[in-house]
Amino acid sequence: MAGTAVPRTRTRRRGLDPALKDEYRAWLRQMLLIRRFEEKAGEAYSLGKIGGFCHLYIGQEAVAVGSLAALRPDDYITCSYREHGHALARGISSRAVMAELFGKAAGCSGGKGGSMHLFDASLGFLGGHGIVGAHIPLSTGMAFAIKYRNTDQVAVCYFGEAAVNNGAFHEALNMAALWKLPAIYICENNRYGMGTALERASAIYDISERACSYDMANEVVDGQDVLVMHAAMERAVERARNDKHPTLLEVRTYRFMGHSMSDPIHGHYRTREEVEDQRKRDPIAVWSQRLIEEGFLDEAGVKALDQEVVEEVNDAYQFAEEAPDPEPSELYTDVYANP
Amino acid sequence: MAGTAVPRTRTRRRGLDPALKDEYRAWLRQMLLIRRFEEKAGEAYSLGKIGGFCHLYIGQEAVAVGSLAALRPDDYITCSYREHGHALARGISSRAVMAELFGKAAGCSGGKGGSMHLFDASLGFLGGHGIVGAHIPLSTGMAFAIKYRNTDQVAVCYFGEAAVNNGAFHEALNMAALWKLPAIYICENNRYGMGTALERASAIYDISERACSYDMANEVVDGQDVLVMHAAMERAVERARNDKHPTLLEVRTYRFMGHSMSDPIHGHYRTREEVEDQRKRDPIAVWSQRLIEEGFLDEAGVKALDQEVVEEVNDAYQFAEEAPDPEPSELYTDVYANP
Amino acid sequence: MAVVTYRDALNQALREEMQRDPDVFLMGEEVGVYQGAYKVSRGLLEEFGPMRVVDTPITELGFAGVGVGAAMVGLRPVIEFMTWNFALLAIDQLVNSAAKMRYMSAGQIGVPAVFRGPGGAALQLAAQHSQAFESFYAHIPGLKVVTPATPADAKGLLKSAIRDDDPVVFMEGEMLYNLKGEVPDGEHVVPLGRADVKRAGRDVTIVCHSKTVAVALKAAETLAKEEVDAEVLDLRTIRPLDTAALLESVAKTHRCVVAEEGWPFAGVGAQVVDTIQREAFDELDAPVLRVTGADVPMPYNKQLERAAKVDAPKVVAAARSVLYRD
Amino acid sequence: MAVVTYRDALNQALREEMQRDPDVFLMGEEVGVYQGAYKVSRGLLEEFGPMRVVDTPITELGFAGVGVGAAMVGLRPVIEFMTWNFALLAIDQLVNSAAKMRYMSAGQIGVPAVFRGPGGAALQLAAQHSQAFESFYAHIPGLKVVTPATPADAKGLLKSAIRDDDPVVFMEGEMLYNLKGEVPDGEHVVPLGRADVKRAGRDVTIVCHSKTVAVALKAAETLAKEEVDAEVLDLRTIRPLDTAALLESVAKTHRCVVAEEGWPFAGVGAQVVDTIQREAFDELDAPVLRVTGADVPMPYNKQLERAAKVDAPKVVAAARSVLYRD
Ligand SMILES: Cc1ncc(C[n+]2csc(CCOP(=O)(O)OP(=O)(O)O)c2C)c(N)n1
Ligand SMILES: Cc1ncc(C[n+]2csc(CCOP(=O)(O)OP(=O)(O)O)c2C)c(N)n1
Ligand SMILES: [Mg+2]
Ligand SMILES: [Mg+2]
Repeated sequence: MAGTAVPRTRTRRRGLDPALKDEYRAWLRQMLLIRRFEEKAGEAYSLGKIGGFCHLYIGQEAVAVGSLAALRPDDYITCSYREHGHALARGISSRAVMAELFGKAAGCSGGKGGSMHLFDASLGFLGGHGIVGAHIPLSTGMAFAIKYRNTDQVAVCYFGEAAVNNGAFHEALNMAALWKLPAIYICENNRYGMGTALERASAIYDISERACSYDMANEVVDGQDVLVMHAAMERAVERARNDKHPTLLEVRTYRFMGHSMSDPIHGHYRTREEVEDQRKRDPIAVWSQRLIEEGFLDEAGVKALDQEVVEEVNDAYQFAEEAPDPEPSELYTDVYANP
Repeated sequence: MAGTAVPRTRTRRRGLDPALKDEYRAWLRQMLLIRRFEEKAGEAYSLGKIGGFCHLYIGQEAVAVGSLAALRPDDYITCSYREHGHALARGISSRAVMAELFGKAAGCSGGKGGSMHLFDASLGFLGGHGIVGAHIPLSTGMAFAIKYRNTDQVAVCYFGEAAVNNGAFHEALNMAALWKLPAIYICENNRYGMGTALERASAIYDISERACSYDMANEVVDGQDVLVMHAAMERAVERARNDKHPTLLEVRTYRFMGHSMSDPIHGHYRTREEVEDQRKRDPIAVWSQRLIEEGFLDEAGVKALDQEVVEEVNDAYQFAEEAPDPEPSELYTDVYANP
Repeated sequence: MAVVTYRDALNQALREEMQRDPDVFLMGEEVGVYQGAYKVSRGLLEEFGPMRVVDTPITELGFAGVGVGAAMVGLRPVIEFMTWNFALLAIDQLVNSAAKMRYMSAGQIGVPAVFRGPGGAALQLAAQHSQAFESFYAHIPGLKVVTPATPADAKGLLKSAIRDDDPVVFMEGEMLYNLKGEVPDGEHVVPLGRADVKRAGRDVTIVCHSKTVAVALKAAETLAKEEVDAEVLDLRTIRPLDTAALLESVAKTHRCVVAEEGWPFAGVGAQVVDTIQREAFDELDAPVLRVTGADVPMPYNKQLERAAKVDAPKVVAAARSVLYRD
Repeated sequence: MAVVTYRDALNQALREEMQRDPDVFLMGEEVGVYQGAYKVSRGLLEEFGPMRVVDTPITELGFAGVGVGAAMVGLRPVIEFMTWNFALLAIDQLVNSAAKMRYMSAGQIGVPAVFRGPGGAALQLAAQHSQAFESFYAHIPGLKVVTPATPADAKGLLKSAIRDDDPVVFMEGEMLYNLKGEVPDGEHVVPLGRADVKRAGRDVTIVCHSKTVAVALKAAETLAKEEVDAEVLDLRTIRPLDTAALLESVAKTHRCVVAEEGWPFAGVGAQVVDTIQREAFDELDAPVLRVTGADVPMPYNKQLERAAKVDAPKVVAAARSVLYRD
């Protein structure tokens, strides 16, 4: 059934748990870090220090932060090209991510991958993939490997709502459900695939309903509320880790910036008003206000955190700028393990 | 939701309309023709007169006959490689089809296409395609062309239930629903894709439910009853021709023979008992008994029809055998319109 | 003659052909509302409406198949791939449907479709976005492959491709869209299958296409300073290959360098070499050398990327080598 | 040495490697319950169970990606394509994921997967089922391409491919499965990247691989009756190409014919020619000639199909031609 594109959620507002105070603060810090990092990356891009395509995550921070917080270090993560936020939230250092954007040898992909191909094998962070939809089967293969080895890890895959129309999505989800794989598919529905509104590309507007084709558990999640995101993810992780059942989460969110650095924030496909309206539910504001409201933090505390991450990002920037390029001989390495 | 693989139908048994007596007889004749034709083709294959892959349609005759009877001459039809029955039911002569199987110049594809690639442009019969799922977007493109030209034709696509897991199906049905194309997708669910039972390949067993992902009209149809098939098709055609809405029909049927001539009828993947059980609902027996029961025809009449088609098939066989091969120079023609 | 960009030349060709023939339509990702990912289709939605300028979901396999199907019943689709990198997802429809339909149907059903979009590397787009696949499509009987290097050729060849009754793979260059050049006024059509001497010369033939044409011309300038008169032969169409033009040039110069953006193994240049050595063996005074993209996935880092790409110094070096001047 | 079929040699390799290494598994359409579309995996489901012999839906793109993903975290998948014709649907995963992962991650993530299945034409399977795509995959840095022609090579190369840490495209021949030959007892491993002289000779080199090896040997017999002593060089691995072996043979014979099943334009043979003329220009007494499949989609008709295929008389004619005996 065709639904509406207005965010809705099946999860009601939850109470905060005082025991988790440090974690709550950590989420806010991560969201702030991503925001400041992306702003700095945008700046660096404009200065020509970052090249290629650069897709910022501003507006969607609560999705990566809330969901990744529910994972274990040995879980596997794959993302699309819009993955700076996930990389940072997973714990790749801002230095290593920024250096990668600068194409430096100290980058998390040795300067060879760039913005769209961030990797850190030690953190189970398995890319950064540039072909829309293509990493969905990859992640499904990781979930297969988990089942094969009979461990209790989970494999998580992040993709945009436009990827859902692609055949790779369909083929992968069918296999994951058929084989009962510990897979979690997180569709970050930011309502546009480049310049195409969801409604102009998909015959149904409630992405989560696509799960019915695979008899798969599914939820619609408010992606602007990190607590809601985290709770939904915990349920999905539980289902995957313990019951070996996959889940499709449709996370309603919004991209505050253009599709990439070469796309204006508003233009042919969406109005300034729409963007401004959506900005009112800035996930960072939502969460910091909540923490202040409930007495977990005060304004000064938020400021302090912000100051902290600004410094971290400045340090990352300087590190990246000063770091050396890869050796010229690197052009020919890493093509084969055994040439 | 996962369902069951037992045939069910939403259409109740219908009464026969005396005014349609000739049409009813014609359906029976077509089904008999297909049956006898396929038997003969099997024989010719065993004698080495037909080569390559040869997928017989025995057991599924009511699907092609019942559905194609609801179409107009200017509609477009595309099929998989299991399309002898559709070609005959659409009106390609048994001579032209048999000659094609023999690879002769008089074949409907000039001897170049063979069993899997039957074509007759004048009848809107647009192949015979060998890559599972690949013709679903082609047919969708024909439906697009109909909308583009603003005519009231329809585009019909036949495929097996195993094709439904393929990305091409998903991508095509989404576009058809999104753009409201006059398309009819007929999934001939004969319960196996080669040696793989539906339940071992698809996360849900009611294929028709896949339509929900596209907000598309759908029906489960008993494919062993030509009248039920015809009625369901009429509804789908009406929806496409008049309302410009696509439909997915899941037609429950069964393949009485092996997947192709090189596959035994039963073996690793299904038992002799299962096949014998299914043969009890032979679509030809179902329909001839019904016609006899309701007084539209007697046993002798059925025999006479059968005799008629046996003669037609023998003639086709002889024609094909005596027909000349394509000229050797044909190897290099039809590669380009303008080389 | 007006000076226009390669992008606008393509836009003109599309507009003129859509005006001329109501069966021509454009389909692909972002071609409409967004005005084209690279703005090649700017203004077309406004002029021709959403039935003829069709935005698609991200379903390369699906919409390529839709294009083939529409062409099978007589429309003349122009299917845009945002880049040819993504078209790998659709290659089954090009190879197994488009290229074979006429043959399998013994001439009954043709596929008069154009598949177009940018190919090759731009700047720092890394491994998955920087690939030149000419040789894949040129390998396939039933397809034609066109790779214009200048605005005039872009316009003239696209018009021919749209009018052609066979499926045409039309590869543009992302880095060429801003290139300016003179385009003849009025109806300007360049026939498929004809190479073009972009610079005449006597001492060495540099065979090139698409982005390597500018590189070859630059190399020729350098060589001129060394008293070497290079002929720059732009293939323009890869399939059918203009063998006569190739042989004519080599018969004159007796030495040849082939420059292409793609990888070396079984690239377009390998076929050019094969053709020359077979048909003009006795004309050759030196082996034909090739200059290709480095045989590695494209790195993101700017320095490494530069080292991976074909450039004028590499072509000059190869030319010196076939002239035994190194 | 036991005499076994090519099919059984492959089966032995799979079985032995699955016994040796619990990380090796087989996945594809009909590999399990059905025992393999061509029975290559006969008995494996029974021995190793459904977690290691995995039947898939008809989703080439999807299960190829699953294989790549599983390999990224250290398993060693053997992904069977029922034929390489269908693998076009999955080529994005081979080219954009498997081939590039190690590079994009600067060596952190490898893809130790084998993609295997039959390629080329069998008998009268017509245009969509009769294609030889070696040159597509060999074009791609990051992939290896292996094409065994005999049972011994089939076994020994498959074992090497499975043990290799890079993604390997392993192309079998549907028409070869019943071919019998001696296979060494015990552990038999053939290294990747090494060509093999299947018949030594002095007068002309016939370069071949996969199905054309038998054709070349037959041609060599005919030539022997004409006092021409042909060397038959089986490439075995297309990428990396054994250039040293090629050059060594040509340095001896000074004449060369390349036979391959696929289409001519930018085929494997074009690369072989390019390599030889570049590296051994002065050794050549005649241009290298190629014998390829006809440059058309494969027709169904038996006579036309026969005419389209490479056969011994065509190879003999080419050999005579490079010996200037025609
Ligand atoms: C197969 C493929 N087609 C096209 C593209 C070009 N492209 C890159 S991102 C994008 C839009 C994707 O939108 P969505 O999936 O919603 O993710 P978002 O960018 O909104 O995060 C497109 C069309 C691509 N990378 N891959
Ligand atoms: C993409 C692709 N993969 C595999 C095959 C081989 N193959 C041919 S038919 C078939 C089974 C198809 O089953 P289904 O769709 O149910 O149709 P049916 O044969 O039952 O009519 C397979 C696997 C193919 N032709 N194309
Ligand atoms: Mg989006
Ligand atoms: Mg079936």
